[in-house]
Amino acid sequence: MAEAELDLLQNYLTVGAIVFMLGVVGLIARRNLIVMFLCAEMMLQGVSITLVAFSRFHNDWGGQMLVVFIIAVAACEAAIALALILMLYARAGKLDAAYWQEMREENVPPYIDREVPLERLEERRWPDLAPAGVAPEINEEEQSHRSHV
Amino acid sequence: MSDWTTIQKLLVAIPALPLVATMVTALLGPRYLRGKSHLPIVFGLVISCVLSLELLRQLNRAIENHETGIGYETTVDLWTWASVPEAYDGSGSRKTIGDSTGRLITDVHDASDSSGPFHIAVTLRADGLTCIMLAMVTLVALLIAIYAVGYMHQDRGCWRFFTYIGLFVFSMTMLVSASNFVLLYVFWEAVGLCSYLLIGFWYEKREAAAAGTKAFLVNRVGDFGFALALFFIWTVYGTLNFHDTQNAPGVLGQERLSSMQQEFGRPGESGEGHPRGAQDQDVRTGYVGGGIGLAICLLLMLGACGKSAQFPLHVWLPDAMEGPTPVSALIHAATMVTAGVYMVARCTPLFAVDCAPYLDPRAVVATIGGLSALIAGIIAMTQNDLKRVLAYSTISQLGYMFLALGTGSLVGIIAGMFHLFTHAFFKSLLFLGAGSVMHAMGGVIDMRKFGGLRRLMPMTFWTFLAGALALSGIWPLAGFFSKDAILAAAYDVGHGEAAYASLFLWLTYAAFLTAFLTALYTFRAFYMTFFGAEEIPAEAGHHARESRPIMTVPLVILALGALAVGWIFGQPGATKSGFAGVAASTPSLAVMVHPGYRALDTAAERKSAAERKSAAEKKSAAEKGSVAEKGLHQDSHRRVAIISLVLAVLGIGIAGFLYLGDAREVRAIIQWPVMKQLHRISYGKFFFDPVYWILVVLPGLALASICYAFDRWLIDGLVNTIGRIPSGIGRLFRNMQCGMLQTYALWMLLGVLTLLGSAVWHMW
Amino acid sequence: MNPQVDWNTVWLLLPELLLVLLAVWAYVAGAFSHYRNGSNAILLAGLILGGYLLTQQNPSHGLWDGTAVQGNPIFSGPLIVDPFGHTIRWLVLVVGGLMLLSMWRAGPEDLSTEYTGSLFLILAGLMIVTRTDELVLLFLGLELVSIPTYIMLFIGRQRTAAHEATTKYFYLGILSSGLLLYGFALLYGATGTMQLREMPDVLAISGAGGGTLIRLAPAALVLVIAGLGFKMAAVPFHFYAPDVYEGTTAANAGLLSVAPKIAGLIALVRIMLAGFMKPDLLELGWQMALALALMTMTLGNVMALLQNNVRRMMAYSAISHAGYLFIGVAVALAVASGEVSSANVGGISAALFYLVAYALATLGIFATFVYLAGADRELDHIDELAGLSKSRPMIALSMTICLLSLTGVPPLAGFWGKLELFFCALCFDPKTVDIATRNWFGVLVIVGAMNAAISAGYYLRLVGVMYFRPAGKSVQPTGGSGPMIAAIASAVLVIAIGMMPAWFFERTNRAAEPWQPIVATTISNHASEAR
Amino acid sequence: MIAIATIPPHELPKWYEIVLTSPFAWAIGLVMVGLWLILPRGNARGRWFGALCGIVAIGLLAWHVPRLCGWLDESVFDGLAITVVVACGATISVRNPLYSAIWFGLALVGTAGLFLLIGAQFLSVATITVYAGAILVTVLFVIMLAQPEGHAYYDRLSWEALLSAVTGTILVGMMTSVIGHATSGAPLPGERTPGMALEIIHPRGSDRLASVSVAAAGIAEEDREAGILAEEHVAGFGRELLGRYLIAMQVAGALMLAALVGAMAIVVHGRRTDGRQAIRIGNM
Repeated sequence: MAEAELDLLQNYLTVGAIVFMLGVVGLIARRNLIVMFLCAEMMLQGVSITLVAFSRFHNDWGGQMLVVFIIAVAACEAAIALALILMLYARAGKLDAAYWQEMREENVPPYIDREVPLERLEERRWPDLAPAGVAPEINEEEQSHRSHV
Repeated sequence: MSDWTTIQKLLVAIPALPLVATMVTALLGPRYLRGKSHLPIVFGLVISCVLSLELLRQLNRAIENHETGIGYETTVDLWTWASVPEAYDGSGSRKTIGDSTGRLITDVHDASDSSGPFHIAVTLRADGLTCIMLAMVTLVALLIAIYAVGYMHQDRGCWRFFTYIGLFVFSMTMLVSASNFVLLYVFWEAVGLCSYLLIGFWYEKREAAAAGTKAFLVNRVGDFGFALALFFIWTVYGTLNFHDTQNAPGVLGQERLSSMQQEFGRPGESGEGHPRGAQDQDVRTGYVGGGIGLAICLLLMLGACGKSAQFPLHVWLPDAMEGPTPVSALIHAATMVTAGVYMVARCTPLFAVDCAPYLDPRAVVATIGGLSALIAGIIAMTQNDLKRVLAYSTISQLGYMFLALGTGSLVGIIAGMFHLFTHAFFKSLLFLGAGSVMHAMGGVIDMRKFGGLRRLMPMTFWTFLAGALALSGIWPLAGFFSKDAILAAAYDVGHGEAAYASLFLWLTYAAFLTAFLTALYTFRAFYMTFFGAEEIPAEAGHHARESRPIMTVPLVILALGALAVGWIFGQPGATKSGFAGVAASTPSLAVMVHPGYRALDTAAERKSAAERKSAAEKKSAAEKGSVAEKGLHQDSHRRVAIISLVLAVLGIGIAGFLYLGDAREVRAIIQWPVMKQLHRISYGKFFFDPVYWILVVLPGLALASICYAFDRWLIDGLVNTIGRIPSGIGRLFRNMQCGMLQTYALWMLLGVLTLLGSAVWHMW
Repeated sequence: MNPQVDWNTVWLLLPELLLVLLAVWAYVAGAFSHYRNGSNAILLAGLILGGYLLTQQNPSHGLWDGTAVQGNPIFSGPLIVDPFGHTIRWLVLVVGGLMLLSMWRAGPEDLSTEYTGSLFLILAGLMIVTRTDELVLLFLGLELVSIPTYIMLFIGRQRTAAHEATTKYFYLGILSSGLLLYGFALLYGATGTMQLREMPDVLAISGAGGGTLIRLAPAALVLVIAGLGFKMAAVPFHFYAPDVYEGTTAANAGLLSVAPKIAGLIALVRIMLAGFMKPDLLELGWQMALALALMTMTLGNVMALLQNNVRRMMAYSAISHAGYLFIGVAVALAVASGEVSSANVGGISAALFYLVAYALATLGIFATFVYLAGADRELDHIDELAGLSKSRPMIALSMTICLLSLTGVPPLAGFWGKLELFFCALCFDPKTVDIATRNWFGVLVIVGAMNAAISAGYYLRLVGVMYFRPAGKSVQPTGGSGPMIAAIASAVLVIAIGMMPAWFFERTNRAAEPWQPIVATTISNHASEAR
Repeated sequence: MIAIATIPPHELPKWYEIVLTSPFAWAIGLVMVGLWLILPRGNARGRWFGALCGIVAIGLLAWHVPRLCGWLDESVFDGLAITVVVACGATISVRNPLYSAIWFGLALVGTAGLFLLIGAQFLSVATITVYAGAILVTVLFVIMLAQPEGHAYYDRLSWEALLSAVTGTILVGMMTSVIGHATSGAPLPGERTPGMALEIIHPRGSDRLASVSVAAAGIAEEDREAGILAEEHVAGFGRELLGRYLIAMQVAGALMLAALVGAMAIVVHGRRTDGRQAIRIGNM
């Protein structure tokens, strides 16, 4: 029985660590502010899995309690983050984390994307989302738009 | 705080009030008080003055209750200023300070809890010297502040002036009540700072700014000596407290010390006053003599010379007259310049050491004093600036005081302090009178430009006359008693059998000569100002009239003081609570009448003791009583008194002969070959300034330019190279700070990885 | 030892409750009225009331029922009541008062109550952090410090730089709280409890041959240091600080340089000396703290030399001072890890004293910046300070005092702080700590002293600009009297501490006392285990 | 029960032996390559290969970790775990934020399942409700508000894909090996050999003196039934939440208030302009 408990623990901890790691990698690598926020939540998921596993192993409520409060805090952060993201988008017109690099040491050159990939033909079929039921206009120009930084 | 005695409360309140007043003025002055900036200061000083008189009364009572011991003092510990705690002495044991009631303060602030190798407490002490100085300082400051209300009323920087004055009074009261050398040094510097600020008060005037700088620089020389002396004292005695220095551990012998502690507790341990030195302990064995002792004394004396404007560091004081006249009266005549005298008197036990193979420190003190007195007296003869005459006169009188301290006998020291006390009255009176004249003359202070003012300014005239007579030493005014006591003390030593008897004999003659000169130059100034044809400079304009009552009332009060203080306090038969009694109750002085105490010159002391119905063998209390009861005027000194009185009258007469009328006699006299040279020297102020210029300033400049070149080309290069290293490192790391959010996250994560790797490595 | 929450626990939280209520009041009242002076005055009065409540809870007087004995913490529910927390709560109140003064007119007019309300939630969070004895509550307290900070950063000023600052702080903040949480989770796994007070016992046993889960503890240690190091702005978790300080307002920068640092230090001390109370873990801990201290001090100072923006310079200054705080932590851990016969609590005490000195001086400087900035402008370049000594001598003087204190010029507060830190890092008991350890701490002190010299380079540069540079564009201080009072009050406090450091040393020493018995018991347990 | 004392401390093999013979090391390497390849890098070359690498790596890891007891447990857990990991990987690798959010939703569902499996019923419901139901929906809403056209160049680019993949992989490698060592019960080479079962004070025991075994928490099944695995799980949860964690609840309330007011303040403040035109949000 005890072996089983320990094995269960190891399995869960491994899953938790992987999820946490994927969140970290996403936070570092992805540049979309929304996706970055999701990745941060993913880190918290990893922690939650770990905590719940420990809680089971120690037969202690503490871990589960911390998970409850992690969910609460995540909700708070989400509220702040989403309001923030909306306002940042209103200001910058894009959700690129790399846009926000005005504050840096003097004499350090800004980071500029060396190559912005062209939209490839087979990848063109993005769904256009209608926020409030208005039929989307298909803008051919925008579909093959090449962005600049 | 509630368990403080009345004396302790008073002692804290006296400096606190000027401090509070200063803060109020500084904060509210520029915006709200403006022309009324004097109110807080004057108000604070009134209370402070009343309190310090009350303190004197309380002290008297306390002295009477402590008949048995030698001396009386009370300390009050405010807080520990600096203490290197013992907690980290390596043993790991830590003393838990404080108890469950949360009364941390009393434990921590216990000055006797020398919980570390270096422990400095902010502690005040009250004893005879301190109380006399406090009373004098607050009283004179109060009168001068009132005077300044009238004097400064038109000045835009009124609030600044009163702020500085308040700060000065605070610093000065703290200086005289400080209980250890560090505090003394701090406030020593603080009064110097106030002096600097006030000399340069009218900083738009080039001379004023220059004079301020000069005062500061010359004082630095003295302070340097003082600081060195402190280091020496720390090294030798292991303490910087006055009371500890008097029975320093390791000097007295450990058994004596511990037995003393058992009997009396450590000094300063309780707030109570306690008798000291009741055992017949050879007090002198507690002090270190020889070369070190001499060095300490000389360095202290250097500090005193700077602050008290003694030869050869006296050059700053005459220039300091560029400041407002109340400042000259308060700081540069009555109080701050006497700090040096006070300090030397306070350190009497240190000066009394036997430096056998070397010079005797007291002879040095006396010589400097006598020389200063004479030289300043000669210079004062020819000055035309009324305030400068008074400034040189101040130097001269301070010289008297040092001469008195240099005699080393109790009588002499008390005489010096008494002269300090009376001098404060009549010299500030004279300065204020000069200020009044200056005020009326529209800022002109050159005596050649005005004259015959006695009808125009009757009030000033009469009060100035009182001051001048007192300064000249005419019986029964204040100056007579104190100066006479000094002359008598010097005379005694000179006619004794001391090693330096002949030196003192000469110094006595010089002092007599100075007494004559004093009368001469004082009345020269007096006649030139108030007699002769009425002459008013153009600058005066419609100002030329008697000053307002707010200025003359302090003059009158001071004049009454100048008339009476000598008579009241210096008379034979004055009570034991008189000046001599109070001063002699100071522990550091009281040890001198202790049977075990061996004076500089046993023979002279014995002789004077014989004249006091002598008793080296008699009980100390009785002896002290004899000093106190008889006052400073011993019967046998009538001879000295008569000589000095005659000299003074002679001086006044000669001055009248020379300077009443058109002064053609003077011009005739100056033509005499000897007098011509003398006049040249005197008029050139003994050429101190040019000599200093050549000897000190020019080499300094040359050295500075050499150093500059060296520094510019060699050191700078080196330093710059080293100095560039940090910013060079900074540039290396600069690129990490590229502004990209995700770069930062990556760096953070790399940091975590590094730490994690080291942790895993550590655990493997 | 009842872990349940009872009335006593609630009473103990009365000051926190008061602060939260004030914040709620500000939020609600702000919806109806934007009268800034009135609400600020009420909040200030609330702070004073909080101070009164604190005096009622003085641990040395016995708490409400007189059960508390000085030095021995008492527990109530998830709370710990000890002189340490109590001292920090006083610091929080003082800091809160100064911040409220310097934020008197900060933030937009119509959001002023949201702004100050958030400040009060931060203060409440800080107080909770000082008192908590449990990882859950500790995490929530830290979040209560962070989340209102995000809000204040955003609404501090309407400009792109402020948005950028908020973005960076927010995203890096949630990354760091993720790391911290993972550390908490692993610590929970290693000890099986959330209560800090129970951890030393568990660790002592498993260290002597218990469960292998103890092997998670080093990883937990690293992650906790990373998460809290972010709050304290320690290298290499400091990257946000310069950009965020530069982008946001001076008032917010002042907040950022003090509040998270207090929270981080307190949480670090609490967790380290409970959750990792095992000799080998503590050894790892002090080595890391020492490495962080070395890097943080040096990097902060050398980078500050290059700056021209005042807030950016102060950010690097804040980083370097975090390094000094880590000296104290390292000493405390090193002492606890050794086979000590008598606990030397000097490290904690010194760090605490340094924190006080640092917080006051830094707040004074930022209050000056607030005063010199204005409603619609920030003080950016150093040269804008030129001629300040002429135009505003009082402010120039108070700022100079604060700068000199940060440099460590005697006899100001910062000097005593550095002295105490260096002293406690040098004076290990040679009998208990081996020579290599002492050598490392010797290196640490040398580097610290060199850094103090380097820091003089940029602090005195500010002083020089204020005093010796003729005024260019005249600065028009429009910050109002609140920041001015805060600046001068800070300078006065700095001087006061410098004048009578002994009193404050005693306070901080007593605050550090709770660790004495804990260290002793742990070691004795360990020793008996070995036997 | 694992008898630890019987396992002798073994020699530490050479590092290349570990690397070459350990499926764990291969898994980590594959994770690295796979992550690098599937992160958006501006072109789609090798994405499928990356996904393949990832799947193989997951398989290897699953093989590396110990089996659970029953095949039912095993298969349910494996299914949920692989769902979670794959969904998370997809979240960070797909280029459209909308798809990211949806994949994340799947990950949340998987997590909820994992919670359910290990005796955290309430949490699993809460995760679905709060995370998937509230937070994720809000995220989707914001995506639609802010980026309705669904694609942007910065979604097609990663910042330093290789570096972040390497960093993350090293992190997970360290963590999993630490976890493995902590839960395998084998003593570390440098560690003193622990003794046999000890009577230790377990903080959670009813009288704080429960007898626990060494390597595994030998909490008896009946104790566990009284704890988090009790029938009345939610009741126990609530008792704990409103008993011991009451203060934390209050603090969380304050936090929620701050977030609520803060979000409104941010929107109110952000809508103002300071000379620059606010883009787009006005006409939404």
